[in-house]
Amino acid sequence: MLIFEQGSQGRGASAQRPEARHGESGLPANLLRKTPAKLPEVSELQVVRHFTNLSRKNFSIDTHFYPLGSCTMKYNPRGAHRAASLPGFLKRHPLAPEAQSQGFLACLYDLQEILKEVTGMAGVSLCPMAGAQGEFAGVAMIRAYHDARQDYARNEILVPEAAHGTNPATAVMCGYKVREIPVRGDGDVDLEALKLAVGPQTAGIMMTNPSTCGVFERQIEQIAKTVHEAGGLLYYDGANLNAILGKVRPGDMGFDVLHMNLHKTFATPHGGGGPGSGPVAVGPRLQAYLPTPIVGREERDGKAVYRWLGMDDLPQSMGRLSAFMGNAGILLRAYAYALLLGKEGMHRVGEFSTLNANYMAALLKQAGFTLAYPQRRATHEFILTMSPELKKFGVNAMDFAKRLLDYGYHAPTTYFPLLVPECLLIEPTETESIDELEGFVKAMAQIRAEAENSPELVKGAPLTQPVRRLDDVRAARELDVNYSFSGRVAEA
Amino acid sequence: MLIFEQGSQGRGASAQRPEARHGESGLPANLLRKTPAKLPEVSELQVVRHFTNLSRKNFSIDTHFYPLGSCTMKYNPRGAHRAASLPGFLKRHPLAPEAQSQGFLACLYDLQEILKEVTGMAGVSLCPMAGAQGEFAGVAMIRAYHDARQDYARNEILVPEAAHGTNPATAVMCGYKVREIPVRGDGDVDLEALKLAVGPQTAGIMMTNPSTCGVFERQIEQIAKTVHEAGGLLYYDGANLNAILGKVRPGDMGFDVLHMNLHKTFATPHGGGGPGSGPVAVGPRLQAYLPTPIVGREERDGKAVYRWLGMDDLPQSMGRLSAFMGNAGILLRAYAYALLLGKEGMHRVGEFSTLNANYMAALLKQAGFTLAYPQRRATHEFILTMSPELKKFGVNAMDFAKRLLDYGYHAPTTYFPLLVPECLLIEPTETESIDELEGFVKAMAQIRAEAENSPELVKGAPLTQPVRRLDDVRAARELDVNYSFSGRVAEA
Amino acid sequence: MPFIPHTEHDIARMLQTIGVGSVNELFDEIPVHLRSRDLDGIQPGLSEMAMLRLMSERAAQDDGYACYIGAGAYEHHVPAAVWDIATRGEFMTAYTPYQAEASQGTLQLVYEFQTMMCQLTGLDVSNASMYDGASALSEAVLMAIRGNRKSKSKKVLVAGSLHPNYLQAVQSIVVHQQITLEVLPLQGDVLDMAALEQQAGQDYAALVVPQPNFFGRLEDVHTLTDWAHAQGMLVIACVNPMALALLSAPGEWGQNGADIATGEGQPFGLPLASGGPYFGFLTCKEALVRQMPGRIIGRTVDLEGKPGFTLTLQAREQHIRRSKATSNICTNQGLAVTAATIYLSLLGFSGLHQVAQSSHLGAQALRQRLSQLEGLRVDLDQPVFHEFVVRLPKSAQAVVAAMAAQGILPGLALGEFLPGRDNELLVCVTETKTEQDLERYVAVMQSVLTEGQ
Amino acid sequence: MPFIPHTEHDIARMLQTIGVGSVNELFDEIPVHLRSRDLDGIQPGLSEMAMLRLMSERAAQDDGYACYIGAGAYEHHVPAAVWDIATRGEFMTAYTPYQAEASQGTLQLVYEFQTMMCQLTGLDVSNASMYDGASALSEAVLMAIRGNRKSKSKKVLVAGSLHPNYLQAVQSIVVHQQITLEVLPLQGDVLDMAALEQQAGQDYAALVVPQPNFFGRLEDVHTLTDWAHAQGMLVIACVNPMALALLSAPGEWGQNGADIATGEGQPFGLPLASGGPYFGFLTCKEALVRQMPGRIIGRTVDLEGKPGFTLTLQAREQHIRRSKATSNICTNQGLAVTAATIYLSLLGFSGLHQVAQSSHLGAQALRQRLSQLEGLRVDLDQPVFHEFVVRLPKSAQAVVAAMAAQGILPGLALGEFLPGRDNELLVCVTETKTEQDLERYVAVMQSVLTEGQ
Ligand SMILES: Cc1ncc(COP(=O)(O)O)c(C=O)c1O
Ligand SMILES: Cc1ncc(COP(=O)(O)O)c(C=O)c1O
Repeated sequence: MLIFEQGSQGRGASAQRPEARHGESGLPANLLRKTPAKLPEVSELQVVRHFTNLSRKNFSIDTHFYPLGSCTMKYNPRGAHRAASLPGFLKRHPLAPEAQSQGFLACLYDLQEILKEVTGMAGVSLCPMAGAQGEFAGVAMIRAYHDARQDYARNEILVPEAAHGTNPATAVMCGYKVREIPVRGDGDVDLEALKLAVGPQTAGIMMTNPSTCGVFERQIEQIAKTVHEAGGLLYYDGANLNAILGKVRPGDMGFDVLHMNLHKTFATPHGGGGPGSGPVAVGPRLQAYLPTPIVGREERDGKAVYRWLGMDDLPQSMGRLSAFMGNAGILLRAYAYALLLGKEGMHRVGEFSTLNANYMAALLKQAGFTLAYPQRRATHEFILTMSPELKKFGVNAMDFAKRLLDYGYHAPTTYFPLLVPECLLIEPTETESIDELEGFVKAMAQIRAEAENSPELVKGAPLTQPVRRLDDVRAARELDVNYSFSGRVAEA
Repeated sequence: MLIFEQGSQGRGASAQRPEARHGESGLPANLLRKTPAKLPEVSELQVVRHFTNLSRKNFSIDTHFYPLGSCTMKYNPRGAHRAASLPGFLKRHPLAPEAQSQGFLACLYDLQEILKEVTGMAGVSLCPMAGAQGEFAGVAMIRAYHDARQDYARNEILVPEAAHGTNPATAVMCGYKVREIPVRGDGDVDLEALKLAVGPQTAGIMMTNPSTCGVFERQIEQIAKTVHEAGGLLYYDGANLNAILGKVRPGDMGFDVLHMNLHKTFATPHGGGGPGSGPVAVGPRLQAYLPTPIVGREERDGKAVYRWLGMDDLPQSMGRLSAFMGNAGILLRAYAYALLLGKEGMHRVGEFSTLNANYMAALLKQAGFTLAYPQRRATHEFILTMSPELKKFGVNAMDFAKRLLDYGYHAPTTYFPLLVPECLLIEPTETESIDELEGFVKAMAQIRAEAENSPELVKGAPLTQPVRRLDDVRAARELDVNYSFSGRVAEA
Repeated sequence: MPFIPHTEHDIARMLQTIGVGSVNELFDEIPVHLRSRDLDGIQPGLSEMAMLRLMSERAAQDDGYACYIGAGAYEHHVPAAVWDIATRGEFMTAYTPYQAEASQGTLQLVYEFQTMMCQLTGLDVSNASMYDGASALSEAVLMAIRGNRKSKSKKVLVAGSLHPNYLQAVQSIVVHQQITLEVLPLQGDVLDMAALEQQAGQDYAALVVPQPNFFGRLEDVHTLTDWAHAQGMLVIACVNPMALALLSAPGEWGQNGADIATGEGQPFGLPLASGGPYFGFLTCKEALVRQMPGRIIGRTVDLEGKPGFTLTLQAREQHIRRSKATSNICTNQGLAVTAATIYLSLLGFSGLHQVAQSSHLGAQALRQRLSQLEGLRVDLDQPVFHEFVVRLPKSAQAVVAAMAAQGILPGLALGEFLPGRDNELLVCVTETKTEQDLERYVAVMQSVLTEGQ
Repeated sequence: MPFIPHTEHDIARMLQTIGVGSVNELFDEIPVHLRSRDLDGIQPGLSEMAMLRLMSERAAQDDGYACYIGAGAYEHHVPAAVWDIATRGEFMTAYTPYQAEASQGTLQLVYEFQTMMCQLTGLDVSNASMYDGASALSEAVLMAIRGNRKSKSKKVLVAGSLHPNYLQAVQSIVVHQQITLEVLPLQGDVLDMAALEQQAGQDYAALVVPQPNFFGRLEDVHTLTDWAHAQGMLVIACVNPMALALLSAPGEWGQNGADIATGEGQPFGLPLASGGPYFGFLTCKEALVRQMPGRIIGRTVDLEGKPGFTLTLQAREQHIRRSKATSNICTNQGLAVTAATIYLSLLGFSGLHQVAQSSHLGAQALRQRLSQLEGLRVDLDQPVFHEFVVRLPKSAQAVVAAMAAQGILPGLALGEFLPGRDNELLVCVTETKTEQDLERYVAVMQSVLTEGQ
């Protein structure tokens, strides 16, 4: 039942109404609202119960193993959440004077330094509010770089075909054309094709490494050389940084600019869709173009003093990306996480996420499943192709995904990357124990047996969720995105 | 799966381990522990996931309508919980000096005053940690009173047969014999029987009013007179105070001492079994015997100063009931709730809890159910007897209760009070809306139809819970109250 | 190993199954010379206890001020229930609801949110959120340019009374698509209508109208909307959603209503928290729905005909359309929306009205009192929502510093944003400020002003 | 109407169905002259915002001290996950699990708790909790008297080193059943073994042994246990459960182990919070299970043979046995137990060991350093767990007040509890205190001592 269907005219959570204040309104009549908005009219208990019960219809890390490839659904430490929720942080106004902000600024400064260290880059800006905004900032910096050199001919961004959709979409938002580079059968970029593609029109290339194929791009140095020699720059999409954290640094691989997804690698909760945070890091060539604000540190009378660096300090900056300082609370969580891990902990992230993925891949292979890149090491994630199962049993990757829900496992990422047919992209993360990994593999094997013996069961899955499979076509055709209040009753 | 079945030797939530401290242990070898305790060895994520998922197997106010009679399962305001969780309150040591405790003491003092006002009593002690401990304190004060008058012959406490089990059990803990007084067919005490029962051996009577029959004891003044004339005192079990809050005060009815269940009437959460809080309030005759500590208030230099009153201040006190100040955090929640309700809000509690109960009773009657006291007003709760259903369909009160779970309603209290056969004691509370009340009645009517058409369905309920009906006999016979670690696997 | 559950025994078993001798061997596809050395710039790990101690000390440093700064982020009371529920693991630690059947909680909630935002703004369609108010406005501008069928222009008119940070953000976000923002001049802190007339007849895709504007003042939205529509422009309303409890909904502006409404959702249950996470909202008329960036949740039925919720119109989004998507946005501000939806359910329209009214009256009262202090100048004639400009007899920054020393952050020193306005302070009052608070503000202001004399 | 959802329309409909004209009519069975007038002593209701403002101001008054008081309530780090999970609505707002099928979460959790407490104390059976350490000890005494088959005595021996508040509470709770507590004298803050021998041959039901005792000191539990058993007494161990990570479990005491173990569960994840809610734990040997007060959860199967959990041995409890019950307890401290169970799961035995060890070593370090200050006397030879007595050259209360003025609550002034010990301070150190904290403590103590000179 929708919250709108529970109300009664005049009902309300009256403890939430402020004490009445008397006085004369100074608002001109013609600017006043004419019709009240139909918001819920419900009691506080109804609100609490409704949303508590809604939450119970979700899968989440806190309740289920959630091996959603490319999303790094690892444990989100409650301690980091607690730290970011300290009253002093929650109450601080984004425009509070610097003198009254030294605690907050110190955290941000330290985080900048940590991110520089783990990426091997020269400068960091914490502003971008998600991965995609980080990509935008990064590509905009590439443009600013070429523009500053009056190299206006560069109008193309290269993107391997396995790339995430945000890469090409970002390039376009930055005014570039997108050229896709094919990926070879072993998951690496087709270097020859790349060599043919680069030229004076090349602004840069956007790459994920490990790629979304779940393998490490072995020719990264040649790629860097190729693109750099053509005058382009290399953008690193950090969505998969978890695989290599503490093991190899994008800066050392030759990347000029990158973003990190703190809501992946730095364990900040994804909140059912967001918020995230996508800081950008750059090599020396792009430092002048970083988005503002950034936190600077000075010594005054032997004491560290932190201050905002804005457009005055960074006149070549690619600009501002938000009204204030991006997703500050997420940055605090990421900083807390970094403090908890420390130097030793960073290495382990890459090591154990990789160990878990390789173990699962090995078990699934033993169980008869088909790895998309069987000759390669898995990174923190790997791909199964369900084409054999589709051929043999008529059961596809989506059917397996839905049936997994009935077994109490969130589905892996389905049908991404696009170049592997019937693919399941599986990312266990380092925070899951061997028991969960084995449980998942067992469930997959059982579903395979079901697919063989009773394929309709699998094709009809899920059976145990709040709803059965939903009619997406109808959702798009008979668009219902806004409750009509015309009295129809939903029984969700 | 039990938490013990998920571990692996050497695993742990290592962020929870304090930094190592060096130094030499000063503990003598013979006093050291010999065998480590087998506690869980699990990761932080496993802990979070295990207990999050366990919680999801509970019904609760936040998720379900929970009309458990005698338990006042009303909305527990999140604001009150927030108030009690303020860092200044959480960090205060129970033995912190008074000078560093004025904020906390002021809250307790104010709460004492509020409770005096709503009960019409002269003194309050907040010490008792639940209703039963309040009863103990109250009856112990009755004893102290008689003892102080050297009236040692009084060795009997009267208890109406409908009384809650804690009443007779408490009387015995206070060294009294218990004599039960019959209750008439209309739910009121048999006054004639009471008159015959009182005498020089009568220490007092323990009563709930409204009684656990869900009716207001109309002869309360005669009862008070009878007991008082016999030299006994009147104890008021405040479990049902919600029914009359702001409408009639126990002090005005003639009670000498009472406890309140703040976890009922003052909306503090019941926590799946506790904690509660059971402050006692007394008339002038018993004031000297209140349990300690109590908070006192003085003016010093025109400023209010609060301080503990202990045994020095109250040498006749019945004593101390806990190591410190009872369930302080619950007291803060209750105080916050009282602040939110204020003077006007107190009246409404009694009014609307009574309105809801009477409405449900009327609807259930219309639907063909049998009220135990059809000629009486319901108070904040009322009783159905399912004897007709048992006779007609072979389906008893427990079957209805279990089947209600399948409909998403928590069951009413079953088989209490004992004197009504096949009883369901139903208490909706004032915080539920008309929709929930009607939904419950509809479910009851549907179950009745099921009982008629497919009684086995109802007798086999619940069907949708984590488990079916449990074997209580086996639980008591083959006692398993402590996991054996011998390798047996539970699949809970 | 914090957060890593592997025991020695587990590791050995796993390596054996994989068929390698060590964890490091799993990295053998990475050229050896690229592998990281120690991360010397990072400190050893802390226990949760030590981390929280450090963070508490940092947080305490910035704590303890009564805040009268507004300027796009507003201190409203956040009901305790809001975050108690929003931070339940099932909401907080779920991903984007790609598997609809396992995400009905989030999906239904966002559908409810969309409905609430449509109701408040008086428009037909809402998306599931943008990053914040400024980035949402940027997307609104892009949307208007794509969606205006009457104009091929890549130019947009923007009121000069827009928040300067919003202007900067929009600029950086749209500039690479050859879009030009033309900033309209002001007359006494509101749009100069005469200057506007000079733009008549030119081809612009849209007009951006803030309400209330950066100075807390009210624009004549009806006239502006009708004028822009007459010129073939779309109208983008950039509004404080809390103000919509009192002020005309964008859908009610002028004859036909604004086409797109956007703004900062923070006032709805989100703490100030140094600027985020907040969320940008974005609603529009039905005709523009296919230009909408970001996620949209639709109601549909499952294969048994039972209603359910799912992501819809995904063909606008980057994961389907890639370079042809309406935006590159992927992760949005889901949890902030969760909180806002709970907030709006608790407040209802009449609760919201009371909050807005109390804020408005508080601001009225404070500016009234400040106008009586010697040396201060306040324009009492001009209507404001809950924020207003005070002209001080000396540098606003100095006054801020002096009042901060007494525990009050009295407002935003405008000089930091607008050159030449060094003596002006932008002051905000919300329902969280009591009568006594306002009295104290006036007293401290007075003492600070006389001090310097 | 706060928390009351009734609209005018709802009320009218309900009254009509009931068949009365007004809500007041529903109270017509109550004699009119008894009905309440206005509750004039109570203020008008506050909004949640105003209430939280008031409570925040009150809480802030008492905040900001580094606490070295122990004496039965100990500041340990509480992992953030503990209360994030324990306060989930499903745990926090459920009642006692009477309907087992709808309460499997709470029931399984308590079964796990019982197992953990049995493991820690080395005994066979645990109940689901008592109110607190002191009331749990009272019940242990009652239990021992009922359960000792060798003795008909209603007398119990209690070590004089027991927490004085515990002694008082036990006294008030057991006195009405004609039970006598005989307090054994001390010799240098531990039981005087010689005095003990004088009780030999007398009939007592039980001996109560605290470990560590009130002064942080360790009793010779093995000798005491064997002595008491030889006399036909039961042994009740009253222990700090955190200390059990280092110290002998009650089940390991002497030849046969203590019979009953009890104590305060607060160190396991519960904030100091002015004394509660905490919980008392109670475990015993299997033979005594039917004397156990309070709830016990058992594992069983459902009608399909699936394992499940339920309240068991209810025939001991008041709701079944009424006047013949083992205790009157009904509501216990469920949520505190929930927190403790999560705490123990997070810490595990080795985590607990580290916390206990760090606390112990911190106390060792502080008392070492304090012993070097002029004028202080500390007995370094005697083993302590994490708490120790310091003899000051002046009134402990005065030192407490002076150190409090510098933000440190340095310990408990013993004179408040024990007449004649006005110059003694009981100091506790836990893992929450860093090296720097201890240095600061010593420095402030020194400055306070010299000040007075
Ligand atoms: C490979 C890759 N790149 C980019 C992104 C975009 O990041 P965000 O969702 O934070 O905008 C994602 C996230 O799904 C991703 O997996
Ligand atoms: C009528 C009655 N009296 C007493 C009690 C005992 O209160 P508590 O459980 O707080 O000890 C109860 C609680 O169930 C009750 O319903």
